[in-house]
Amino acid sequence: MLLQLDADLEMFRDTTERFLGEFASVEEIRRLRDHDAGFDPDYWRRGAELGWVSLLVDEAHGGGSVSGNRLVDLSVLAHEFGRRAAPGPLITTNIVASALSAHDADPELLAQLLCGESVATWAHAEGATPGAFDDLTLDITLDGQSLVLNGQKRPVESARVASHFLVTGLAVGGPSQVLVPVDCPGVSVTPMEGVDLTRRFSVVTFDDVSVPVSSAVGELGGARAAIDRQLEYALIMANAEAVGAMQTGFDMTLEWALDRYSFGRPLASYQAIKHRFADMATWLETAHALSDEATAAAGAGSPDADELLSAAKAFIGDYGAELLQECVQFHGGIGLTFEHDLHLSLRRHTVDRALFGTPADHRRRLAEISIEREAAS
Amino acid sequence: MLLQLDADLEMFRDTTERFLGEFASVEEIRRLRDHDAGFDPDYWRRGAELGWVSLLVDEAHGGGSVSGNRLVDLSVLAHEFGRRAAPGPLITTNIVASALSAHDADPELLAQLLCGESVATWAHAEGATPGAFDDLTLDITLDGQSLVLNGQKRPVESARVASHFLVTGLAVGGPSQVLVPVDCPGVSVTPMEGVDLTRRFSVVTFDDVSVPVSSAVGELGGARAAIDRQLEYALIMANAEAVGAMQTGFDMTLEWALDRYSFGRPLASYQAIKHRFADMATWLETAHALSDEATAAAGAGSPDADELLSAAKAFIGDYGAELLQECVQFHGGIGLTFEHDLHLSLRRHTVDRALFGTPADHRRRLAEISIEREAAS
Amino acid sequence: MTNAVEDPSEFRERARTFVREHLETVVAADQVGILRNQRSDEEELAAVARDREIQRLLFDARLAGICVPEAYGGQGLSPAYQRILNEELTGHEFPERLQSPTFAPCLSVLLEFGSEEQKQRHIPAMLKGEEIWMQFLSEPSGGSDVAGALTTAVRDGDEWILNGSKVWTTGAWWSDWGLCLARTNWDVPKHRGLSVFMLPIDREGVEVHRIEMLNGSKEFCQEFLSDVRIPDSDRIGEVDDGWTVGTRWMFHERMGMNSPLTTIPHGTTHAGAGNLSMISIARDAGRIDDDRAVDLIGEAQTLSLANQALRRRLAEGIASGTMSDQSSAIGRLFAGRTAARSGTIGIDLAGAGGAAWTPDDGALVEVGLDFLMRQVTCIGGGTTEMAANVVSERVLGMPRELTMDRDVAFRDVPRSPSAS
Amino acid sequence: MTNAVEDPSEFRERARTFVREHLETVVAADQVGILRNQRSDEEELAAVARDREIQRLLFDARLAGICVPEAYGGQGLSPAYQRILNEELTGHEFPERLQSPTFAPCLSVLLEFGSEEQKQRHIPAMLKGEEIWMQFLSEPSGGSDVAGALTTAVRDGDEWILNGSKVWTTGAWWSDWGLCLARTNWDVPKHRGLSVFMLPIDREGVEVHRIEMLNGSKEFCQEFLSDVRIPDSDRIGEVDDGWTVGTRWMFHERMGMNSPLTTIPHGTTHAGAGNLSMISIARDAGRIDDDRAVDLIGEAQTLSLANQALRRRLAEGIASGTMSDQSSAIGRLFAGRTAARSGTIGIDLAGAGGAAWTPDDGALVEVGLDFLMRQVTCIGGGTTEMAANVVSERVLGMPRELTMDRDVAFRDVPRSPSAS
Repeated sequence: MLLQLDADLEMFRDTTERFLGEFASVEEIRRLRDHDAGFDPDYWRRGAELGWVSLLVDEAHGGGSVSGNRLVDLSVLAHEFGRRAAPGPLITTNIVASALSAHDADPELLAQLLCGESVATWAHAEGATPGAFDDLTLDITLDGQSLVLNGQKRPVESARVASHFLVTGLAVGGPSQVLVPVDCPGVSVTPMEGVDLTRRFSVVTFDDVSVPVSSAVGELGGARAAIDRQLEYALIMANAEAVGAMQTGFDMTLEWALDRYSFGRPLASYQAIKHRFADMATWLETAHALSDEATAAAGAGSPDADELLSAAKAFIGDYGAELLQECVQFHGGIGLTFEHDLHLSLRRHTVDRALFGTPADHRRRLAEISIEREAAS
Repeated sequence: MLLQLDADLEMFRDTTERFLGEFASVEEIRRLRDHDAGFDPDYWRRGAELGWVSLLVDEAHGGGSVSGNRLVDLSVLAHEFGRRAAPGPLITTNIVASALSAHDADPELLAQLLCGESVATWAHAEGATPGAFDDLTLDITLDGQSLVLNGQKRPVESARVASHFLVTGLAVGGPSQVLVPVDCPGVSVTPMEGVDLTRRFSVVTFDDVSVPVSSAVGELGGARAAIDRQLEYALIMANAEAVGAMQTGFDMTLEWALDRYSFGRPLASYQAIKHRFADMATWLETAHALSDEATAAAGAGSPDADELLSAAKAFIGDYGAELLQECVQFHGGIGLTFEHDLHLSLRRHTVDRALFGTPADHRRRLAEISIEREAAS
Repeated sequence: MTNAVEDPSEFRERARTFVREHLETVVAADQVGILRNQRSDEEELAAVARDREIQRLLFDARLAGICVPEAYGGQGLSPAYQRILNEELTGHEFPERLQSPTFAPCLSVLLEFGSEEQKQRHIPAMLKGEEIWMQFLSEPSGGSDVAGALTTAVRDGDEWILNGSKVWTTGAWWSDWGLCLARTNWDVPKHRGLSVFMLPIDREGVEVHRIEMLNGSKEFCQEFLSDVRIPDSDRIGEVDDGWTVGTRWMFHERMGMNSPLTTIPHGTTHAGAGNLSMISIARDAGRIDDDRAVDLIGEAQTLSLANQALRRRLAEGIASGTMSDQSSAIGRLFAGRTAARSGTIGIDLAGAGGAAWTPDDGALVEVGLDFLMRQVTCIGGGTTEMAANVVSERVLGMPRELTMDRDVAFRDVPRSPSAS
Repeated sequence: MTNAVEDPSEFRERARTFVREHLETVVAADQVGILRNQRSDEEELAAVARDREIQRLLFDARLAGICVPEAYGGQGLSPAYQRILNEELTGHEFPERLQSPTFAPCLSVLLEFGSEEQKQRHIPAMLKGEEIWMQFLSEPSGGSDVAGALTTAVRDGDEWILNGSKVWTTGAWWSDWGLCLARTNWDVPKHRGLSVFMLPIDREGVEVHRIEMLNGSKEFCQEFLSDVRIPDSDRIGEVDDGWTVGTRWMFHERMGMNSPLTTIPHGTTHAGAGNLSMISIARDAGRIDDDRAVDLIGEAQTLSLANQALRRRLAEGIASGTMSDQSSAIGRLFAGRTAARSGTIGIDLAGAGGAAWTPDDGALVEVGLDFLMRQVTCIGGGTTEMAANVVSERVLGMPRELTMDRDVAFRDVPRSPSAS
């Protein structure tokens, strides 16, 4: 997270932190493991009242930025979520809200998202294969005044509690987005198991799902830029969340090492452990730095935003995983038990690492941009 | 190296060790950096008298095994070379000698190789690209009673002092080997620079080089098995050499850490350093273990020999490099100076790592074997 | 009893016949994943019962305790025979739950330090599958410092009264006996105030609590000992001299499945997901044609072969005396490192499948949970940090780490601020 | 002198005009490789002369010492102006050899601890390119323990007599002055018996010996000091209080090219081969279409961007006071780690080209030698091990490492057996 926040943003952060401290305690998260949705509707409604869904929504539609830089706001919010491994469809609902707002679509749904009465989800990824985080194959066929969807999306977050899917696919020769109510005939939702205790994913299959042409969000065939922009939001939030999880794991483990004695000395006095903490500290600071730089670059529309977002995703994914596994190691067996809190951070980081492109996917994207630029120069 | 050698093999090893101690001292190796061939002919002749070229040659041709297991003999010899970063075309001359003996070819040349009067080299690799360590493109065309060679080989060891090249290429639709005198018209040799102080490599180009059909070593078009066998020898020697280099670097650095004081304590008393030595010790023992198991498997004609050789090449290449770089690190700046001995081990290891397939090439080979077997099962 | 030693090929034939007649074949794919929670309690108890049954069949067929003296119900043969049996068992079921810790380290410790009466009482019972043993060694407060045990045994006439807590016992809820390290003297330095006891797990005052791991596994237990009374005849070794036993105990534990007292089908790997499953993960994730996935599969296979080769080298070196016993820590350290790396390779191959999966996703199922459990091999059975200490100090001869508990009465050793 | 501060855009315009008029453009490809021995001595001396010349041009154009007070010949501007200059210099030659160590740490130390007379005597000369300074800091016996200096200064009236040896000075053979740490008292603990001196390198008794690195580079020197006499007026700071100076000296050294006193074209990387050359290596090795090579290129690029982002975060944190000065060690540690990794990526991409190459092999040339030199970034300017100590102890507050030299007279500190 940024080293310094302006006063408004700090207040927003602090409010969120205190709210999550009360309503997303570790006990609550453990309890939610058996909850169908992974979060209580009332919790989400109250979070929405704090502004959790409004940051990417235009003021005209009832949204607004806290600090004037909405992407920085977003990353601060996601960072707090990561620190607490907080429940709720933060990433996906914000993306749908941003799309509706940007395209003046379905104001009624947008209003419901904003106040937390409804949840909607972005049905974008198409599987585990490389590149699947931004390749599209789902078919959208224009049939008179209808659009007919065929294909599969996975993983789709909160699919079982969402009222609508914002589905990406190919129509009239190009990337497109369509808003599909969950109860449309032909939509089937298969719940998945996963590593996070509160974040629920499903496979969503579209089998000749027909919706009116007016369900298109943005231009049919011309949604590449919008989708890229949404992917940017997703990467910003996933990165900030993952860094938050790293921070919590690190803090908890440093405290443990200072307190825990082994052979009559604090764990923290062993040089082999100290040096590994030193490396962890470099990874943690670098993760903060990359996440913040990438957010700033995206906010400024800088040409290197994609590179920085991918570098951040790759770095935070790989080094963050090592950091959290080191935290487990220093805790010993207790760090692998369900009753300990450490795995909540590890789980959240693991999900964020795997979604919206793995570290390897983003190294590839970064390399391809570099190679292309080098060839052009 | 094996934990225990039988008496004959131990005597062979010990003789070689003492000979190298006297004639391949670190001072001598430094001196040879400016030597054209990288070794003195007389040194090589005397080494040949100790049996350095005879191990893969049939008794009928004047060769013979020391212990009864010629591949184990070979790996012990190569290990001693690695420990000393010894000069001389060990790998390549042994491979050519083995080929001549196996195919009853050119007995005169073979006799000269055996006594160290001549040197011959295997012109096999075709560049830096993945897979180039066992892919062939050099063209060999049958033209009446002649074979005409066109293509390039690199890197070719000792090309400038060899009397003959044993060239691999494609003839009559399959892998073939041809013995080519260095002074054949159309052969050109371009010296390369490299990391080793005494091992010299060149690019050898064959431009319409014509030799009699009788120059073929083994069956034209049917040399795949022979080439694979020779590659096995190369991998056994390169692995054993590389492990020898690791051992020397490790021993030197452990001694240094025990002797060197920092802040009033031996370097070896710092736990962060101790733990890295512990890891280095695991890599070193594992390198020995893999090298020896692969050698034994190849000697026994075991079906998993290829897998073990590739696993050894990959492991020793990557972990050995890390081990030797850790040795540099613990020495500090002096470990990077020309006057220190450590870089002799690092250089030798680096060459062996890059030749006959890099770690990545061998991971690929290993994976392909595994995937194929899994698909077949 | 001095019989003529059976010829290896006869032995092999006998083992082969037994295996064919009595044992089911198993497929390698059963052995993937890290501590996965794959069985219900009922299934687990049935599996334990089957293990006991097989062990009894082995015993009756004179194939139990190959390297255990005949006087205690074993076969008194060399490790070479154990290897033959292991080879013949390849691909078959075996009494997995009895190997570790019952045979190694518990039976090994008993053999080395037990009284004649103790050995006669327990070793044949172990070999018949009647007694499954656990290590009551680690403590919640202890971490790597097993000799810092706080569980206390106080003498009361011919009995000892034990109080304290032990943890990380595997399956104590279906086991019979615990080998227990306890403090019998707080007024001497820590290594000089320990004693070792045998403890029936069903004894009054022993409460077994099952620990839930983050992936749902409940394999491990914690025991609470409250005024547990055991006779002095269940003490192993001298009073306050338990660390002499403990040192060897630790050694036998590090030997683990490399001990000649354990039976394990040749080719079985215990270092997490094997390479075959890496290929399956890559295939089911649609990445099998990616050069980088191929590289990762090759790396996993390299590490797997490296582990096996190292294990064999160390076993040979220790057996022949060219390496010290302490060298087993080299294998332990390397196995931990490579298991951790394999966990990462698995999730890297799984891609988005590492975060979520359906039951139909084949090899992708639970790869994410395996990743969360990745460090278990670096922690269980003594951490890799402890192994690194042993390697550097005992194998390489580097100076010992400074400890604050060596020459001071155990009750005066500094402890965690939060522990007081 | 209190002028109205120049407007940033005016400053940028002025800098741009200067750059266009006076400086040659350079291509990024010039900046690959690790300490490569690319120039003859004559060429090196010519480059030094050109550096001095450019520095003089900068001085005359009021573009030298942007953040140095005007009283000492600088511009007295904020770091923001230095950044502007750096941006305008992108792609151009600059007086590389004066930045480190002349401006940072030497000029920084002088600014902080020099007397008014010393500052007036040397800082303008530095800014004009007339004095190139070296650090006489490391010693052959010392390793990471710079405060354990054995080089001794003995007082003789108004002079000091220096004896000893210093090492790892970059280009002392063409430099003018050395900032020298020496022991002035052996009867107190090591940090309390040091003093700092300024030393003209051409002074009688200073012998400069060039060290050959394994790749043929002769950039580094070792100096032998034999009865070198310098006036007491060339002492910086108090007698025996040299570690007060030394601590800040070390800080300025860690800041290195992040110091606001150094000029460095924006985008210049000093962490070994950059990513552009990784792409070239892969291409020239025929591996650019291999998924795994692409992955390595992506990794190198990730680490490069990570290094830059971290550097900026630390600079901001330290400047704003949200982080301690010691945090610079985080950047130093990470830069070392990533440079080492980059060396391995380079040779992995080069394939067989890592072992041998011809001059026609483009980016493959000397990649193998760069790999041999890989650790230089983890060693030079304080090892990564020292940085890890600083991070864990000073930044994270973990307990200090036990040292055997803290409360004992320096002459009684234990030393290497072979050093006696």
